[in-house]
Amino acid sequence: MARKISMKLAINEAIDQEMSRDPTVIMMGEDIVGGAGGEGEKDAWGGVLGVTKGLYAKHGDRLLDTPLSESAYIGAAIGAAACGMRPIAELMFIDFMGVCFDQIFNQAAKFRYMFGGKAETPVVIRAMVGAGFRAAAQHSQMLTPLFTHIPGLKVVCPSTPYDTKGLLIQSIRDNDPVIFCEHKNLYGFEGDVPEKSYTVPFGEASVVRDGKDVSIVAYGLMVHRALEAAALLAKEGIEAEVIDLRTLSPLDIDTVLESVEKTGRLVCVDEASPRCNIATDISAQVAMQAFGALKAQIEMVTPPHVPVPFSPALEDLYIPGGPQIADAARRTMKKGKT
Amino acid sequence: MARKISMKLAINEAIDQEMSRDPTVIMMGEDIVGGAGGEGEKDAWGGVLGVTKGLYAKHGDRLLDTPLSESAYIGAAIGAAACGMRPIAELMFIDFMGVCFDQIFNQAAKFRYMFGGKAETPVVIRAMVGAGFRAAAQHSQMLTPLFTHIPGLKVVCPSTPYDTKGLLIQSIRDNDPVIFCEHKNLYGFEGDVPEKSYTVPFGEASVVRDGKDVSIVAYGLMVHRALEAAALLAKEGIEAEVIDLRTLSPLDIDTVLESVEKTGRLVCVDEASPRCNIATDISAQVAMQAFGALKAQIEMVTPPHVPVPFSPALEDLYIPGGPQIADAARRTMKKGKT
Amino acid sequence: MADHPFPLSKDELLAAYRRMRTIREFEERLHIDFGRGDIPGFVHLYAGEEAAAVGIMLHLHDGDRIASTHRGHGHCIAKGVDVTAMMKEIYGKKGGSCEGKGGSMHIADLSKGMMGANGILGAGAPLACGAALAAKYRAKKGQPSDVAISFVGDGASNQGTFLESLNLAAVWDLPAIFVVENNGYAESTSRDYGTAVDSYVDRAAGFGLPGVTVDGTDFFAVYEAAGEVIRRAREGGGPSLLECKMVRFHGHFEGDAQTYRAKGELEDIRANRDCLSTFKAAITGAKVVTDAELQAIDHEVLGLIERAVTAAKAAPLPTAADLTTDVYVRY
Amino acid sequence: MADHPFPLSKDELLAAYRRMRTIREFEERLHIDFGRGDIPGFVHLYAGEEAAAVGIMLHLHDGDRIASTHRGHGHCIAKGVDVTAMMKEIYGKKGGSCEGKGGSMHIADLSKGMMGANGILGAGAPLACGAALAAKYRAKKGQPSDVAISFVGDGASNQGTFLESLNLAAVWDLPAIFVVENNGYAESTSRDYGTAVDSYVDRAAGFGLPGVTVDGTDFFAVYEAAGEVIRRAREGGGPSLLECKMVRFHGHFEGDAQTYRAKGELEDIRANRDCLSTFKAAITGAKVVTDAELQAIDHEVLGLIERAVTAAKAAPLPTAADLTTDVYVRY
Ligand SMILES: Cc1ncc(C[n+]2csc(CCOP(=O)(O)OP(=O)(O)O)c2C)c(N)n1
Ligand SMILES: Cc1ncc(C[n+]2csc(CCOP(=O)(O)OP(=O)(O)O)c2C)c(N)n1
Ligand SMILES: [Mg+2]
Ligand SMILES: [Mg+2]
Repeated sequence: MARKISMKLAINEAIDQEMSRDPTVIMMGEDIVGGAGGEGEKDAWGGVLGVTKGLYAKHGDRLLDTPLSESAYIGAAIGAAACGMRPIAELMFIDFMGVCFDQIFNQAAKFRYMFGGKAETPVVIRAMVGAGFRAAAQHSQMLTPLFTHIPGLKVVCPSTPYDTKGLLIQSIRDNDPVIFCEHKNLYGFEGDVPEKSYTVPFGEASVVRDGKDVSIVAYGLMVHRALEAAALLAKEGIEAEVIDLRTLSPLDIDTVLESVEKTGRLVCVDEASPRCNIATDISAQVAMQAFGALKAQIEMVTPPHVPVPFSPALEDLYIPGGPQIADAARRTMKKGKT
Repeated sequence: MARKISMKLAINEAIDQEMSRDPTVIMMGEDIVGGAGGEGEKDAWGGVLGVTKGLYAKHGDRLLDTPLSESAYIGAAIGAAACGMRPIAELMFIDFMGVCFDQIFNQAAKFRYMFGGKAETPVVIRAMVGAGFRAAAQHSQMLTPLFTHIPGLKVVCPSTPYDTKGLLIQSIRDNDPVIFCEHKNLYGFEGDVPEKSYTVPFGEASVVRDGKDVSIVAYGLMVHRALEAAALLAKEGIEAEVIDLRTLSPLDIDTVLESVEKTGRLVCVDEASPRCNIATDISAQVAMQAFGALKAQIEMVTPPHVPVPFSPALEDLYIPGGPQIADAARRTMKKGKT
Repeated sequence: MADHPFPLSKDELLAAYRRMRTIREFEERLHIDFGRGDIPGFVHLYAGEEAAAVGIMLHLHDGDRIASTHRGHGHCIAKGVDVTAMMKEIYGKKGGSCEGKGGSMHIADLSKGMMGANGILGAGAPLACGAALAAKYRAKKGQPSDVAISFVGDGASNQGTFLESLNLAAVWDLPAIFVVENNGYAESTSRDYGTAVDSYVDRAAGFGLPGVTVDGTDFFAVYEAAGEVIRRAREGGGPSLLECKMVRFHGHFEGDAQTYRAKGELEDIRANRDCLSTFKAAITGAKVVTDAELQAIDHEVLGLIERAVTAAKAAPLPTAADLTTDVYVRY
Repeated sequence: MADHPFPLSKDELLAAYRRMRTIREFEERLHIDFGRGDIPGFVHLYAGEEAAAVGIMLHLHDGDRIASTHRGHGHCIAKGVDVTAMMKEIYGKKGGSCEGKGGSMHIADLSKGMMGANGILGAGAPLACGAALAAKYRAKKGQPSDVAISFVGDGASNQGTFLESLNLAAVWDLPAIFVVENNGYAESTSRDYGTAVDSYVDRAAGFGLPGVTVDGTDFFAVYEAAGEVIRRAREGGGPSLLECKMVRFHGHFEGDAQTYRAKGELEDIRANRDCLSTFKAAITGAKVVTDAELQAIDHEVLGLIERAVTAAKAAPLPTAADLTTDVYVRY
């Protein structure tokens, strides 16, 4: 377990291993190979940020470049999934969901239920999420709540290379449609990743830091900000427990409830816009199911209810940071019973 | 104020009066006139359920039938709005948002902010929402949370003919994009509606029943179910306060907070799927801002996390009913301080 | 197939007739029962369009896939979906094709290659591309492959999803066929208003696809044209578009007063463009089959539909326990 | 416009040159400054494609609207957006076209009829339809109307949104023009792979639209063809499609190693398909303008860009107070 690789390589390796293991796994997306139809290098891009680089050399025509028609090719991945394949479709940026959402939420998500349990749709839709890339309002959104809202979809958003590999392999093997959200600002983040194939199960949050005073719940990039906050708080003698949700649907609310039973205080962090998001979802479930354990108000830390601004000066203010999360924890620590 | 009309007619009248008042108001949608290009009656449909019937006779070519291309014509409405018109676009069923969401959430919603305050997009998108019509999984969704999540969009969902007329006129006059959600099972619902033109402001919830014991928050059809629940509870001596949110974005959280300060107990009702919905949003905001006032757990009443089933036997179980809401109120009444 | 002018044997002709008649009876019966208030929800009838579904589907086997539309009953029956299960589904009962969860607009039977009716216009086209892609991967080298067929109405042919799919199918050279069922109307709007091109052959050419237009009320015309494009797709010749010009006998959905139609239009199409009458006249005229043989089939079909309705009415309703199955509900 | 073979006066030719040169310098300067790490985010350069933007936009006035793409700088400059405000925007500064909130991919200036660059492929097409619709309502009877132009890349021409818009514009008979900027690539993917038709004229015909293809590196060819389709649209003759075949001098975005290109391709297009050189050779060759006159313009443009960069670097950053303005944030 000594090998450290980036999240980007963890994704590449997961796809590679599953394609080697299972001939029904195929992959499609814009420039995921690169150079199609041209006179230069094939495999010229390996995806817009090089995540799938090299897979074409190994798996050939099981990776397909697509026209710029997300509805058609995401829908084709879904159709192929309903016909025995296990396609991985790359939606370059999650922000592009607006041109193909029907295929995801009215088709893939509903087949199993709407057809009375007589269909399965084992498709994975990989997409980059999140801000911090100076990519502005249409290439920086989180949007996880939009998918989490939809029954029939599973939604994954890992924070470490280890989880990324294990959850992606699980996603490919899962029989329901999975939206696999990759934070673009974590692609370079390195961590221990076993070379062998393994899965991380859905619906199991991980407690990434133990603490007795306050529970901080987060996912994706925000897990790292929460850990930053915990470090700040520790200097003041406040021990924060940090929970990484890992999968947003299915959701492991039990781990959150247990933590709140212990700490009595909750801070929910979400990089998504504040209304109807994951933070409100967790907060509400706790206020319903563990109200008795709460010693003080629940705090939520999110960006303001505005589009993602371009200017780095504004974008840095937009994204919730460690100090802000620590402040929220202090606010809830100051109030209520002790 | 003695005149009683249906919600359907209230919509028709609001559009009619605004088209008469302001020449920049235009309207477009599939079959909103009906009979285009054919040899039979013009104005044959007036929309799929006849809501816009008769408007063509009065306003002629300011109502436009469209090809079955939601991205193109909803986008055209948005483009026209950015160029000085005040278009009303009908998206027949909100469920069709998946084929045109980009134009709504990446274009209309973001123009004003993304262009540094130098653009306005006064467009109204009207759509039918909700279950109970035996219209199955792709024609019965609520989906209000998906729009409420997006900064830059305003989201309206009225429960009475009076509010419908006033809020629709307000929507047409508003300078931001508005998603105007009409519950198809309320179209026939009648109520007092003044003939003259009037507006109902955004961001003002209405307390439709006073009560001191528990606050029930709802919108759309669920307001009527909440009132049913309140009537059941009244028989047991429990006085529920029922709040109709009316607009989901902007949201009048103050009225909710005041009510909870008084009653100490909260039930949030939502016809949308349970994850990341309006109920979680209200619950979380209350747990953050009025925690001290809460005497017991917050309860949420929603459908289960499944697509809307077709069979009337299942659909009736799917939609939250008065008795279920009353049960939730009783649960929170039983717990906590008194 | 010898001593008569048709490309099918007598048995095949009778089978084709039985299928078209089954669709017709199924739909006419729904029309009546809907009028009586027995049937919930939106119901779009395929009556009048039978020759297209059957003329095409006779070339297919269960491994071939179709993606259908909101007007899907005819495609289902032609593709071999069980009529009783369909009727139960439309009544919202247990034992329906989708256990009552789908309804008229969502009947599917993957085991028969029927990927689902669809409530979203144009949505079947990408799905069919995916089915065709799967068929391509599955195909043995040098052997004909399975095909996938996407049905779309004249109105829905203006959906971006459908248009993108034409391009995708051509780019990936898929064994896919796009059938435009042009019945002249999208709800109350005429085809000529909503679709800005006279010929679907031109639309197809705009995406590098061969296109062909046939009289969709002429079973034999459909059968031959479909045979050609399907054969080409199976043999690696790529996708095509097939336009069937047809008529619908009922309203857009049940309850439609159809005032957008020209005066006398309905009477006229019923009298002069009934694909079943045309087919009957052709095969009895050529003395390949007798009226009596067809009447016997009519009789059997009537019985089949009657039994399906009886079974549907008698079938149990789904219960609370069914509400949360077939989906991942833990949250 | 008399004693020379061009459809523009000498002053107009010089103005056209100035505009193209301004775009070129703007882009080349961004290329350098991006390489230095001065510029945040995604930047897509228009260098090499100037003749198209300028050849078209010379026919427009501020009341005409354009909807642009991710590669929008050239369209902005050609439509008259202030270069210094653009530069500030790209640097994320106050006083930028969008006060720093939009960035390179979202520059807009409604007062100049520029409806916005767009980060979503194909998304501008419906918006342009809307602008054209507004123009149609606004037009005085018997007077030429304003027009709206949608730009789209060869890759994005396969987006459903764009394809639906072709049909909608034809159905509503809008004063809209769809310009396909065919530079041979969508990111690293060649046009011929992604677009399943050889000629955009055929694609247009599939939607009942007249189409025309020109060499987009030939300013005069663009100018004339654009003049024709724009005149037709103004006079009520409806929408058209105009394909400009062109080349991009830089990578898809800054940072692209361009290994998908053929060997020697970049050198070749820079040497033989530079629209600015072609234009220069034509007008100096015909002795309508002198090299010295052009050099004077070059010099002025260099100064302009230099001042824009200096101003952009000096401009203040937006602050916390700006984060929540220009949107309804109460919730
Ligand atoms: C995306 C979408 N838009 C609109 C509708 C509503 N709708 C259902 S059927 C229909 C008309 C379809 O016309 P056509 O494609 O010609 O098929 P036909 O009904 O004639 O068979 C419309 C507008 C829908 N179901 N989905
Ligand atoms: C809907 C959508 N899909 C994908 C992308 C990512 N993307 C940005 S530019 C581009 C290539 C565009 O190619 P083309 O349309 O030919 O324009 P060019 O870059 O050549 O000017 C892609 C795939 C996007 N921005 N929007
Ligand atoms: Mg039709
Ligand atoms: Mg290109």
